[in-house]
Amino acid sequence: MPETRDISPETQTENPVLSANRRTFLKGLAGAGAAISLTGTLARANGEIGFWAKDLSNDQLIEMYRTILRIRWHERTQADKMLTDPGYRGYNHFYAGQEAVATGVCAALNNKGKFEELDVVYSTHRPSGHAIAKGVDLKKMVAEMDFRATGLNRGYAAEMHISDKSVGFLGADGMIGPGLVMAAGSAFGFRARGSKQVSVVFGGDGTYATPAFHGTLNNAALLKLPFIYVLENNLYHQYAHYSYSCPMKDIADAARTYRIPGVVVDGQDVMQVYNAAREAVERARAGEGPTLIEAKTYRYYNHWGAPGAKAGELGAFGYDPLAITSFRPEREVRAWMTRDPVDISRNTLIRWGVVDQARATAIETAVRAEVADAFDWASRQPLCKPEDGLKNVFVEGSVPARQFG
Amino acid sequence: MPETRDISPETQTENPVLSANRRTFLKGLAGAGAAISLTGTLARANGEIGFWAKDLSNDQLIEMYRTILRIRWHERTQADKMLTDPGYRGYNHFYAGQEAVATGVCAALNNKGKFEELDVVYSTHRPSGHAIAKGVDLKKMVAEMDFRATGLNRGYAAEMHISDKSVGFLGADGMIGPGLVMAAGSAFGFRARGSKQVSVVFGGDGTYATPAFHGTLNNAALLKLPFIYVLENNLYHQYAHYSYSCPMKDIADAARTYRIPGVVVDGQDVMQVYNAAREAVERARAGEGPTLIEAKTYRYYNHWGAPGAKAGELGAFGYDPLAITSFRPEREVRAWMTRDPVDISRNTLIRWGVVDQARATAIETAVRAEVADAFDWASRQPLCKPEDGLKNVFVEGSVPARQFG
Amino acid sequence: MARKSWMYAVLEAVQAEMRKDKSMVWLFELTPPVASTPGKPVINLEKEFGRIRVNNTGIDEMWMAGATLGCGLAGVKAVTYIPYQGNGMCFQMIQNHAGKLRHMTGGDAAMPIVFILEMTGQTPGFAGQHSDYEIDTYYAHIPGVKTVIPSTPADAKGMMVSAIRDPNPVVYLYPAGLRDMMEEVPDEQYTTPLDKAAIRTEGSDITIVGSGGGMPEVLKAATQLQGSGMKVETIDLRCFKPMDTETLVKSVQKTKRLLTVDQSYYTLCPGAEVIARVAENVDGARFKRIAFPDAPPPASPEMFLWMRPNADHIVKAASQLVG
Amino acid sequence: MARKSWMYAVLEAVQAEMRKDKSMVWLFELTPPVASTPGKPVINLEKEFGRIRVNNTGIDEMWMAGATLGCGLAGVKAVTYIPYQGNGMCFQMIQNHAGKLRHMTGGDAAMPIVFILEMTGQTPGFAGQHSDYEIDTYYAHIPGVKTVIPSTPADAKGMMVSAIRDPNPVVYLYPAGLRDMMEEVPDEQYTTPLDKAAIRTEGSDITIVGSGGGMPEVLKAATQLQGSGMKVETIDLRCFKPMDTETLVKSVQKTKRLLTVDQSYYTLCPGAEVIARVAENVDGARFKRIAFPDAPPPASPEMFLWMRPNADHIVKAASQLVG
Ligand SMILES: Cc1ncc(C[n+]2csc(CCOP(=O)(O)OP(=O)(O)O)c2C)c(N)n1
Ligand SMILES: Cc1ncc(C[n+]2csc(CCOP(=O)(O)OP(=O)(O)O)c2C)c(N)n1
Ligand SMILES: [Mg+2]
Ligand SMILES: [Mg+2]
Repeated sequence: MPETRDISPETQTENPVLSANRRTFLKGLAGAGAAISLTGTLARANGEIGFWAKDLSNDQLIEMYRTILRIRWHERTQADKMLTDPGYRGYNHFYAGQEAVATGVCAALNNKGKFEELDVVYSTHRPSGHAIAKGVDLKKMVAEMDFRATGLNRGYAAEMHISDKSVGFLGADGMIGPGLVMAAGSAFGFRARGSKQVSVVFGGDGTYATPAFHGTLNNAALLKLPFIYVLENNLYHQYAHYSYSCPMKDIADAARTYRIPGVVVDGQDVMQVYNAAREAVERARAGEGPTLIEAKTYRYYNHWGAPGAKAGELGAFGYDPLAITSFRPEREVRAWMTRDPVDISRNTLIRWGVVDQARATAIETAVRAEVADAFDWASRQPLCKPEDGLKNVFVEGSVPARQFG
Repeated sequence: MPETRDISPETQTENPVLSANRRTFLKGLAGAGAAISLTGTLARANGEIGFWAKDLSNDQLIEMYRTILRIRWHERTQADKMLTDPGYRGYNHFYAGQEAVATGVCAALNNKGKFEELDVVYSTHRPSGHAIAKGVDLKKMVAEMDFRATGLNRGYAAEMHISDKSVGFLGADGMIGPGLVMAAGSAFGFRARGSKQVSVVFGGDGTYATPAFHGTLNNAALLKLPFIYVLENNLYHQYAHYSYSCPMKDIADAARTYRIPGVVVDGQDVMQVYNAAREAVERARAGEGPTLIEAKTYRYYNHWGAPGAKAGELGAFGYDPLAITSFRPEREVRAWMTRDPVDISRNTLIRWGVVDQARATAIETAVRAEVADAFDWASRQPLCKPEDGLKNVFVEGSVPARQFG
Repeated sequence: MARKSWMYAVLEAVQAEMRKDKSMVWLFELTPPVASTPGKPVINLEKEFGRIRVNNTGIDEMWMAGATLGCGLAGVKAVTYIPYQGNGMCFQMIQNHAGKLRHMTGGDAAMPIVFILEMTGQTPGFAGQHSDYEIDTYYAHIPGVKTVIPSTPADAKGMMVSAIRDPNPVVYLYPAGLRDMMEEVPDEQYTTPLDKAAIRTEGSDITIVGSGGGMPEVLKAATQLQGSGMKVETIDLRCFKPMDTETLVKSVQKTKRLLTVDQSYYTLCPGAEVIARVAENVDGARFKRIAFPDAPPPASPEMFLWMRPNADHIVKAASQLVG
Repeated sequence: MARKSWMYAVLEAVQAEMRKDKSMVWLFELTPPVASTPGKPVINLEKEFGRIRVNNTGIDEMWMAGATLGCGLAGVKAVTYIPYQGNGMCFQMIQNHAGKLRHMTGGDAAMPIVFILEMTGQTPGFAGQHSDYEIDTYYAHIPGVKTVIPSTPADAKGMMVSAIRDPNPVVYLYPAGLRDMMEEVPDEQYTTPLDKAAIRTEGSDITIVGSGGGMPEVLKAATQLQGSGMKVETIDLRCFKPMDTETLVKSVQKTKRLLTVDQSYYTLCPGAEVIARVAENVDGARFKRIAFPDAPPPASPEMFLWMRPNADHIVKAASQLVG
């Protein structure tokens, strides 16, 4: 069950909610969204964002809610497993708190069909949310994160490196920086092929300082590539606040150098993220070039694993043995938890009349069961055969063993 | 003798020139300078530049003129040698046309004294102008470029890699990008030592696109390093116009991201370059952080060596076998030659009453003789001993020969 | 069939593949993909295929390598030509990403891409980064990338065709000193394997193994040695990864003498690997290694040319080893 | 004297040098220079020396290496600790600049700097760039940089002192798998040479050469083999560049059997260089090499642990070689 929270930002809007006057209401909400956004302005580099979410079908809206829940419950289930099951070897860089970003962005993409038509997503060391939003098979992902031979990547990848070509999830490779370049490179390939595909990369505030940041945006801008850089600014890279490595409040400002839109968006509200992503996708498909989207967001857990977390509870607070000298203030974590992406999307759907409380709860219950099933299935999957480590170096054959002399 | 040129930009100003009213005149000229500058604005990121050149002594002004001439005649003498002496093995990436940039910048630096007090300069693959302006021994530099055992770097460096610690010329290493980082790194060291030294790097328009551009400016800005990045925008990197790799007209605009001054300066006028550099040096020494100076300039020769040049004549036109598919238009070269840094500095000195025509010509004659002497001396220096190639890998000893098996 | 330069042979291979595959791309920086050879049409890929597919990039070799890799991952064939000045700048992208992604995805990632890395090492008078010939070792140590180094125009073409058609990432080392080499090269497309060394001369007294930019001097030395009666087996390694151990071992089983020649620095030069592979498999053989000393290349031609392995060095070392 | 961890021993060395040299700097990224050990005061360089000298950088390892180099060139001693994730990102700066600048300046440039490069290779479950152990070869091939790899806390301290005092750039490889190793380490500063291998056990039947993260398994195997009567000479290479050929050759002249053990990929692993050096100098010896296969490290512990060389592998290979 989701936590009860004191303040829902949605209570700030006073409009009565009726599905009949949804369109009018939505305009009001868009304004409200802007008012509560962290920066005071949205899409400053690109004028107003069109309120695309208004055109989504009920099914699509519900699917976005379901995706957010899937990410959240995958995390909570895994965290509990890590905290309570000493035999469990999986781990995660938890994404809880940021679910609306991956969900809103991927909802604007083409995630089904032939590989040559799919939009592609590159991810990070914190990939499970992106992967679920892009549509990877949950069971197989859970198995991969548990090192199983039938996992998404047959046990070769584990958490930080999962990928799934079949849905255009080109993967995580856990390094900070190079993925940006590769993703823009895919966009270069799309342009050469004359395809309408779009390439999206997720990256944290940590990516700003990397040398790749500049090369990626500069080349994407010069060549007008169908490329979207979603920078999830969750304020910290590992244990360093982003002000340690960035002189700007809004990293999106850097887009000015490249003469491309730099959009700041409230990363806790899936509708706003969707709107910004949709705008960027349209631009990209129209051959108008790349967009840098900075989503202001926050993670509820520590950088890696579950230190500071308690089984059955959301979030981690206090001591993290990996932090050594710097900790996030507990009150900062709790403040961000008051604007929870699960609550925001649920409340939005209820106020829009897309679902009622009972339906929303039923959806969540079903998702929890789905997640539980996935963990159960994964735990029964076979482990890898040692000698398979020699395969898949090249497309053909195996490399020789060398450890025996 | 310098070429006669049709249009001197100096003729555009109508002020009568008297050394008595120098101060007033200079203000007028500063305005004129801005009017004829390529961008229409100077130091836009940093307000008005103080007109520091007004405070220089006559000796200092004459020394700057001499430096410009030394660079110019070093080049012309070497170009003639390359074109006429088949036994000469030296080469150069000629700097002719850009002399005012190196001269104006280095005139604002501390170039003499103990190594721990010198301002340092990092250079590029086009280093001889920077080296001369920083004060390296001309004879030894010429010998180095002719691979002599008594050269500046004992024959190990040759043109693209010359350096001279004794004047704080930390050198050229011919790669595009990394030198920026090293130079900012030296500034980091100065700050740690609590020294008032400043670290300067020269870089072409080509450096903009390198990944190092971002890391250098970002770190220098965050740490408020005593660092100056002089970007010589001569419009081309090798045979590519800078618009191929940069979406901005003024590269200095990129400074905005880092919240540091980005100054555009007329690189043909040594006084304006000096003013901008002086301002940046004061900022750096005061602990106020780095400056990006973009000097608009042009080179008279092709990228490398003397193709297209004729002995006894300044500049290279037409075919360059290295260009293969793209050439600079001859009219562009000729247009830039009408705003020659030698002429501009000479005319300024005459109009300011610092020297008269005769004295200016005498100075030039003396510099030509000095340069001729340097080439003569160098040509009589011993060649390197082959086995010395095994020395200087580490501070101690030699490495073993391995080519004999 | 016509006499063609190294670069002409390579661009001919690329041109034909780009005509077949309409989305294949070429990224370059300083060196436009243009080549001519007497009696044949000028090849200009940029002109023929346009700037969308043949792109002149800024000075950012990480982009060149990363964009090539990104194309490959998205199913677009890509080749990049990285000039020697940038052949270290792109290293991490190839080593840490191209080399690992297939394995890390459990076999999902296909990367039909070629990184042409120009090498220098042939230019007395340049020094430092502008005369070095060291990257063969760095790239050969990477596991998931095929690393090859043709030494003739004919191999250059055949191996380029193979490299483009190979679904694995290929590092194709191009020793720029071979730029002016000309030989008869067939006009049609053909493939040359990416895992086979070439025996250039057969003999039973000694095995001399070289590669890339070092081969002309190795062959010159072999001719001299043969002239004085020594039966020299000369092997052009051609492929660093995977390395053709079998050809090497068989040869030394016969000759019992192995001399390796590299222009790369001594410590961990490719010859070290050749010797180690043979030493593990052939008992009682004798070994000698010639390489550039463990020192950066100095500018002075007097120093540089003395340090760079040449035919004289090889002749003397071979005579000692056999004598 | 007290029992100290690897990292405590290293930071103790650094702390003492930073107290002496008031301008010396330390650049780090993720890993704050903090260490504790039972019964000794906590070391926290950032707190003690302040952020001007001890700087926490953004995720830009090219900056970390370049800034360190720039400090050195300007006469400021500098040490950077680059986490394993970034140990390829800084490669070009070290290879092409730190490694060449002394020679290229004709001996003018002094670079009193240390690049601590963390290596992984010890972490089953991570895969790809997060479990590899390949960089020893890349860095050991560079000419103008001393490359060392201590394998015990005591060596870690002595070699760190030597590295900081050395006017040459030093690449100091730190196999993170040794993090928890503890041993008695003197409190005062002392130096350990940067060019000498260490003979860990003496014997006449076989020479086993390992280094860094591989040493614990090598020593374990040696103990087992000695238990079954084999006289094992175990050498901890410690220094890749320059490499202590003399110790290696002398040992194998005696044992006539050489087994090398590496956690680096087989092709061009340090052991290849060891074998090549010995094979050039010792006739009639027998050679064997153990290494990680030429494959990136997979995530699954079942695959990874099977591939990584361990004591069992070493015992079997040694028995075959001697038997
Ligand atoms: C090149 C490189 N350097 C260092 C690391 C180690 N590292 C892993 S995650 C991380 C922090 C990333 O922060 P951010 O980009 O903000 O993403 P977040 O963890 O906040 O999602 C770092 C430094 C790495 N993976 N790659
Ligand atoms: C990393 C790297 N890539 C490529 C080169 C080859 N190169 C030498 S000079 C040059 C052009 C530099 O242009 P710019 O910075 O504008 O300086 P300019 O030649 O105009 O003075 C290039 C690409 C290099 N030296 N380093
Ligand atoms: Mg972050
Ligand atoms: Mg230029």
